[in-house]
Amino acid sequence: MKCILNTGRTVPQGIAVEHKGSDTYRAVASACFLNPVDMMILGIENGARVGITSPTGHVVLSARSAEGVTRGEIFVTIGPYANHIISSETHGTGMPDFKSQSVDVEPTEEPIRSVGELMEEIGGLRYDRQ
Amino acid sequence: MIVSDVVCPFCGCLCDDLELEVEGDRVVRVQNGCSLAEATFMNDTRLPTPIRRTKTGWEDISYDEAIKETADILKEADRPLLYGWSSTHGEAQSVGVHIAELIGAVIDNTSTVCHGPSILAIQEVGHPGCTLGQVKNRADVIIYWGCNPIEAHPRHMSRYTTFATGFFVPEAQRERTVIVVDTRRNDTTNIADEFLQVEPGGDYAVLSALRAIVRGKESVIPKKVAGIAKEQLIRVAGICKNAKFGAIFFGLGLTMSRGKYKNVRNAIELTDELNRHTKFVISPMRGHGNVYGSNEVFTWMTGYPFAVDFARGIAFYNPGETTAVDILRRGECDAALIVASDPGANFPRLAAAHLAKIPTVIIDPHVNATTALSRIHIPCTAAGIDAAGTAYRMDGVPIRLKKVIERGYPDDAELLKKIYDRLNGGGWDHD
Amino acid sequence: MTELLVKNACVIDPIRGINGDIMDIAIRDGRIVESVSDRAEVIDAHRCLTLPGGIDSHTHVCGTKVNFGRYMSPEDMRAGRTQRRGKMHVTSGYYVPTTFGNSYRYSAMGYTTLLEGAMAPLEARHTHEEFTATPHQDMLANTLFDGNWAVMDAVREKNIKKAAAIVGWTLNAVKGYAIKLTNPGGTEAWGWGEDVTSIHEMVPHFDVTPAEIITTMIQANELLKLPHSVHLHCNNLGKPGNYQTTLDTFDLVPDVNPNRQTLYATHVQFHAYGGGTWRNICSKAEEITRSVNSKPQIVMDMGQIMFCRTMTMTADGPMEFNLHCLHHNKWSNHDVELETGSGIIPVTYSKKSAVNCIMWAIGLELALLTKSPWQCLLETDNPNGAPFVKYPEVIGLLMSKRYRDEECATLHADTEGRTSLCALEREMDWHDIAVMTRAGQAKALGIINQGKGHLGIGAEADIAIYPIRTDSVDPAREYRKVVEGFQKTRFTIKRGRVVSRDGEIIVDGANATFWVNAKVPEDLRMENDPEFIKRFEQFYTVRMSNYPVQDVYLPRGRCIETEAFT
Amino acid sequence: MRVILESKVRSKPNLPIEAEAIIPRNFLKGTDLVVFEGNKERTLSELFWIFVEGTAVSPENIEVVLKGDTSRIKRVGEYMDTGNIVIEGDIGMHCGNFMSGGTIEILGNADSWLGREMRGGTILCRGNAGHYCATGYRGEKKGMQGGKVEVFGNAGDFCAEYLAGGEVHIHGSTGDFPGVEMRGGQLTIEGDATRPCANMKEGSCVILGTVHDMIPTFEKIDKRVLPEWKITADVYKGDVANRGKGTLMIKNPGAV
Repeated sequence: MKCILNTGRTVPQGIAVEHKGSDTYRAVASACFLNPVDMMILGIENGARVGITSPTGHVVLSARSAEGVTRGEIFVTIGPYANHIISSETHGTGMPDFKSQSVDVEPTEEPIRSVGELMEEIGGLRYDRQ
Repeated sequence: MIVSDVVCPFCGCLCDDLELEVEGDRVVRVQNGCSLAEATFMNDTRLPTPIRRTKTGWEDISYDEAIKETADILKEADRPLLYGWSSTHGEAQSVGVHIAELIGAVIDNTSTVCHGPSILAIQEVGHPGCTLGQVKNRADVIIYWGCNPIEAHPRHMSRYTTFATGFFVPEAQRERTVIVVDTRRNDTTNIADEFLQVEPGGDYAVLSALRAIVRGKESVIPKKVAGIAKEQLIRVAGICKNAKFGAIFFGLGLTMSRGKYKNVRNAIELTDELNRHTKFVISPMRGHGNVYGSNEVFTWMTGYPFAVDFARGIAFYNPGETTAVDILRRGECDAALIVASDPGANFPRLAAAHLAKIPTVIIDPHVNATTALSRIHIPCTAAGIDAAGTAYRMDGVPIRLKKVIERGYPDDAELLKKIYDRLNGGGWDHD
Repeated sequence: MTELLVKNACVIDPIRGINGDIMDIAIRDGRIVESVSDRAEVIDAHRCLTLPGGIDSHTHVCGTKVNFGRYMSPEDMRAGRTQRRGKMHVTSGYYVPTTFGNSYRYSAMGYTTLLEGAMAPLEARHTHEEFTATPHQDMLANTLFDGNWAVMDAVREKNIKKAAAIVGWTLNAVKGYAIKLTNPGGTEAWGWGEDVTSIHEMVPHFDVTPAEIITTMIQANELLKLPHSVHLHCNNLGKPGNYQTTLDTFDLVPDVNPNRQTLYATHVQFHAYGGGTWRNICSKAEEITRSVNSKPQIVMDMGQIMFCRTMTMTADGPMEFNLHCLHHNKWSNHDVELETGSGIIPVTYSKKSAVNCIMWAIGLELALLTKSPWQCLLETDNPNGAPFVKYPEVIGLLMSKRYRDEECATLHADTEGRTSLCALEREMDWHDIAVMTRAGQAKALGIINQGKGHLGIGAEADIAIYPIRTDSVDPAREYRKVVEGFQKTRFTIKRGRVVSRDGEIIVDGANATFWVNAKVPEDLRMENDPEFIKRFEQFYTVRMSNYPVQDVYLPRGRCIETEAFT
Repeated sequence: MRVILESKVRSKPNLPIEAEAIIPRNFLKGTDLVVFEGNKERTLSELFWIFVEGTAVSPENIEVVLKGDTSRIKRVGEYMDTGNIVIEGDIGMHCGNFMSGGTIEILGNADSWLGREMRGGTILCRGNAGHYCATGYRGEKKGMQGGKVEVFGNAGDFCAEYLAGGEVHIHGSTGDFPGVEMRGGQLTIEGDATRPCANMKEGSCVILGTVHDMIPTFEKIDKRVLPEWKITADVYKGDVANRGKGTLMIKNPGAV
C-alpha cells in the first residue's frame, strides 16, 4: 500500500532517547501507527510486523492502530527506524523530507532489527557493554 | 540534599522550577518536572570511559589518547565537519566555533534538522516574537500549528500558554481560545477550541488563504483549501482579528513538510498581516534544550546561526550546501567531530552511513546510535546535570544551567579546549 | 611590571585643559604615571594627534536584539568578511558585524570604551556573554526600565524610594550601569499593539504617564547616586512633528547634579522633526538646540544618519512596526515580559529621499547649533543612523563647511528649504571633536573618576594616536585627510598595551565591564519585599533566584559602589 | 584564444573545488590561478591539465573549456563579464554567480544555484538544472536581476525564486515553487510545475504544461491568446495574499 511517512517527537521516545540500545527504545522507535481502516485493508492486527520500503531502503516495524492518523499516512517517531528509509535529499534547504517521504507498506514476517543492527547495516559496529 | 529552582536541560522550554533530591552522585527524585525531565535526571546511564573501535570490537583508551587522536584526525582532514552542539552549554559551543575557524571546518548544529527552515524564513521576512511571559500574561488566542506540545514540550501549555495564569488572563482556561492545526488528531488537538485538520503538505495553501481573508479578499478563496472548509477559515481569521493578543507557536509540521521554510515564511507573514489589526506574535517550538543557544553563539561569533563553512578562512553560509546532511550526502567531508547529539539516529540513512566511512569522533555523555558509526567515543559531563553553563530558551531568554551532581567526568568545553590547544600548538587564550 | 612611554605626542585632553601640547605620556601597568624607567618600551608619536581612547556613549553592539539583527541578515554578513589572521578572528558583517568585527573596527578607530545602549534585564546574561566576546573595549550596559511593571506601580504610588530600590536591585542583579528609558510607557502599550503619543497620555492599564515615569526615574537616579544620569530615548521617535514632545520632555528636567547633566537625551536627530506628515517634515533643530543651550542639565547625542544601507534596532517596538509598514522589508519584534520591547528592520538611507536628506541635515544642525560641544556628543546610534565606521565622515562634515556644501549639492532639492544647514558657517576644531568623541562622553557617563576620557596621572592608559598632524592639516580644506586619519589609528593603546597598529589587532583583548551596585538600605531592598517577590514569581517565567547574572559572566567585572539614599 | 582545462583524477573526488578564478578575463595574464579544494589552496595546474590554443588581446575573445569530471567544481564563471565558457560535462554549484556578461554553455547538468544573482549575459544548460536555478542569496531582497538562463532539461525546486529581472526559460518541468517571491522578470516553463509563483509581487510567468497544487490566492481575470506559443491561456493576478500584481498564465490548470 502506498503511504506518506510522517514523523515526530513523542513522550516515550523522549524518555528513552538516551538509551538507544534498550528494548524500550526499540519498541518506541519501531512502532508504526496506521489508520485502522488501512490496517484492515492490509489484513493486519495490532503488533503485526510491516515492511516499509522507500527508494532509499527497507525497514521492518511493528504496526499500531491509531484513529488520529489519516488514511494513506503512517506515523513513526523520529529516530533511526524512520531514518532508515528517509531520503537524504534536502531540496537545497538542508532539511530532509522527514514528514513527506513516499513509502510502500506491506505485511511481513521479517524480524524487527535492533538499533545496533541498523547501524551495522550502514557500516557501523555496535557497542553494547554497559 | 534538596536542590531547588533547577533548570531542566531537555527541551527548549528550559523549565527552571524543578526541585531535585540528590544522594551522592545520583538524583533520586524530581519534582515539578515532566516525565522527560524525570528521565533526563534519573535514568542517566553514561559511557564510563573513552572507547576506540578496533578491527573486531571496542577498546577502552585514556582521555589523553582520545584527545590526541581526535586532534590528529582533524588536523589531517581536508573538509572536516563539526556537528551537533545543541545539548551542551554555550561555553562548549563557543570552543567548537573556535576549532572550526582554526582548521577550516564546516560547523553545523541540530537546527539543521529541526528549525533550520524557520531560520531561513526569518532571514527573508524577520520574526515578530516575544518572550514566553508576554504570552502567559496577555494572550487570549493561542495557535499551535504543526506541533504537538503535549508530546514534545509537555509543560509548555501549563507554564506559558493555555493553562498558565497570567496577569491579564487570571482565568486562563476560560479566557483563552486555543486553535490547533495539524494533519492528524492527537492529544493536543483534543483540547482545541478549533481544530483545523489540514491535508499533509497543505499548510502553505491554508496560510495563504488566511492571509488573503484577513486582508478582506475572501472572495478569491475556493470552497475548500487543503481539506479545510472556507467557512472555518473565515471563522478562524475572525477569531484572530478580534484577539487582544494572539500567539502562534509552530513546529516541525511546518519546517519538515514540503515547502519547508516557505511554510514558516507564510506563517510569519500571516502574523505580520494580523499586526495591522491587533497584536500577534509567532514563535518556533525549539526542540533540544540549548539548540537556540547554538544559534546565538554561532551568530555572534560567525554571523550565521548554523551551517557555517570556514574552508576558505572566511565564514560562508548557504543551507542546502553547507548543511550537515548535504555535506554527508554528497560524501564531501573526510572527518567528523560530533558533539552532544546523535546524527546516527537523526539523519537519513545515506547521510548517517557516510559517518561510518570516515574517521568520526563523538563527544557525548551517552552511548547512542552514532557511537556505532564512530572511531572514538569520548564521554563527558551532561550540561545541566553535572556541568553548569549557559543555555538559551526557545524565546531567547538566557538561563544558567546548574550543576546538581558530580560524577567525575570532564566538561566537554574542557575536552574541546584541549583539542584546540593540540591543533593550535598553544594555550587556550579566549576567555 | 610593564612600562610604555609615548614620546612626542600632540595631546588634546579637554578634561585637563590641554589643547595641542607636545608631550610624553608615561605608562606603567595599565595606568598613566609621572615617569617610567629607561627600560620602558618607547613609541614615538611624531607629533601626531594623540587623544584619550574614544568612548561611545550610545551604541548597539551586544545582546539579544543586536544578535537577532545578525541572525536575520546573512546578506549583510557577506558584506564585510575578513579571514582569521594573526590574533584576529574571522569577522563577518558591515552594519551588524560579529562581536569580533565590532571590536576590531572600533579599536582601529581608537575607541576603547563602549556603552551598549539597551539591555533588557531578563536577557542581560546574553549581553554579558557578548561583552566577553567584544574583547578590546571596556563595556557598560544601559538597562531598560521603560516598561518595567514594578517601576510603573511605584510611579503610580508616587513612591520614589521604592522606584529607586527596584532600580538598585535590578542593576545589581543584571550587572547594569545606568537607567535607560526607551519610549517610556510606549513599550508596555506595544504589548497590546498600541503606543503612547504624548508624554501626558496614560499607559494602558497602569495609570501612569511617560512624564511621570521620566520625572520619577530622574529622582530615583539621583537618590541612588548613579554615576550616569537617566538615559532617555524620547517618545514619538521618528514621527513628523515630534520635536514638541522632545521640548516638553526637556522642560520636565530639573538641574540637580553639579557634576553632570540630569538627563541624557539620545539620538536627538530622530526627535527633532517639524511638520505633520512625511511630505512636509522639516527640521526643528533650532528649537531643540535653543532649549538645550539654555539648559545645562541636558546632554544629548546626535543620532546622525549617513547615506548607506543599515539596520534599525531599538527597544521602541511600535516605532519599528510603523517603519516596517513604510519599507515593506523584513521586520522583527521581540517584546520582553514585564520590562520592555524591541524591534529591528533593515533600512537604506538614500540621497534620493527628501526625508532622508532632511534627517541627515538635522543631525549636523544639532551639533553645529549647540554652543557647547559637551552638550552634543557624536554618534550615529550605531547601527540605526549608520554603522559606527562612518564616524570619521561625520567628523569631517563637522570640521568643514566645504565638505558639507559639496554634499548638500548632491541632495534632494527639498533639503535646503526645510533645514538651515547650508547657512551654518561653524567649523569645529580638533578640541571640539575631542570633546564630542571622548571627554564629553566620560563626563556624561560619570567615568572620569574611573580613569576614563582623560590622560591625567592615575588614568587608565587608553590612548588613541591618529596619523594626523594638526599643525599641517587644514581640516576645512583637507577634510579627506581628516576622514582618513580618524579611520585608522597609528596606535590604539588599551590599558597600557598596544592593541591595534595601523588597523591591525596585535594582541588578544582583556576588557572590563563596569557596573553599579547602589547600596540601598536593608529595609528597602526588594529581595526582602514579599509583595515584589510574589509578583515576580507569579508573572515572570523564570524564578527570581535564576534571574541575577552570576559573577562568572563578568570575568573582569568592575563594580562601582554608591551609598544610595544618603 | 581557447583555454582547455581537463580535470585530473583526485584522491578524494568528492571534495568540492571552489573555482571563481575560472572566468575568461583571468586567463589574459596566464593560467597561474588559485582555487580551493576543501580547505586547501591549490594552483589550477594541480587540479587540471591545462592546454592553451592561440592568443587573445581582450577577454571577449577568450573561450574556456572544461572537460572531465567537473561536477564538484563550484563558482565557475562567478562575476564573469565577458567571453565564453563551455562545460562539456556536469558542473557544480553556483555556476555563473553574479555574472554580468558573456556566455556559459553547459552540455551536461548543472548543480544548484545556477546563475545566482545574475545581472547579465547568457547561461545555456543543455541538461537539467538543480534547485534554486536563477535565484538569489539567503536574506537578499532581489534574486536574478538581468540576463538570460535557458535550461533545456528540467529544473529543481525554488527555480527563479525572487526573480527581479531578466529571463528564465525552462524547456522541461520544474519542481516545487517555481517563481516563488517573484519581483519582476519573465519566467517560462514549457513542462509541468507545482505551486508556481507563490507570494509573487510582480513579473510574469507562463506555464505550458500541467500545474499541480495551484496556490488558492490567485485571481483569475482573463483568457489570453499567446501567439508565440499558439495557445490560449488562463490569466491570473496575484499573489493576492501578498498584495501582488504579478501575472501568471497557465495553459492547463490542474486541480486546485
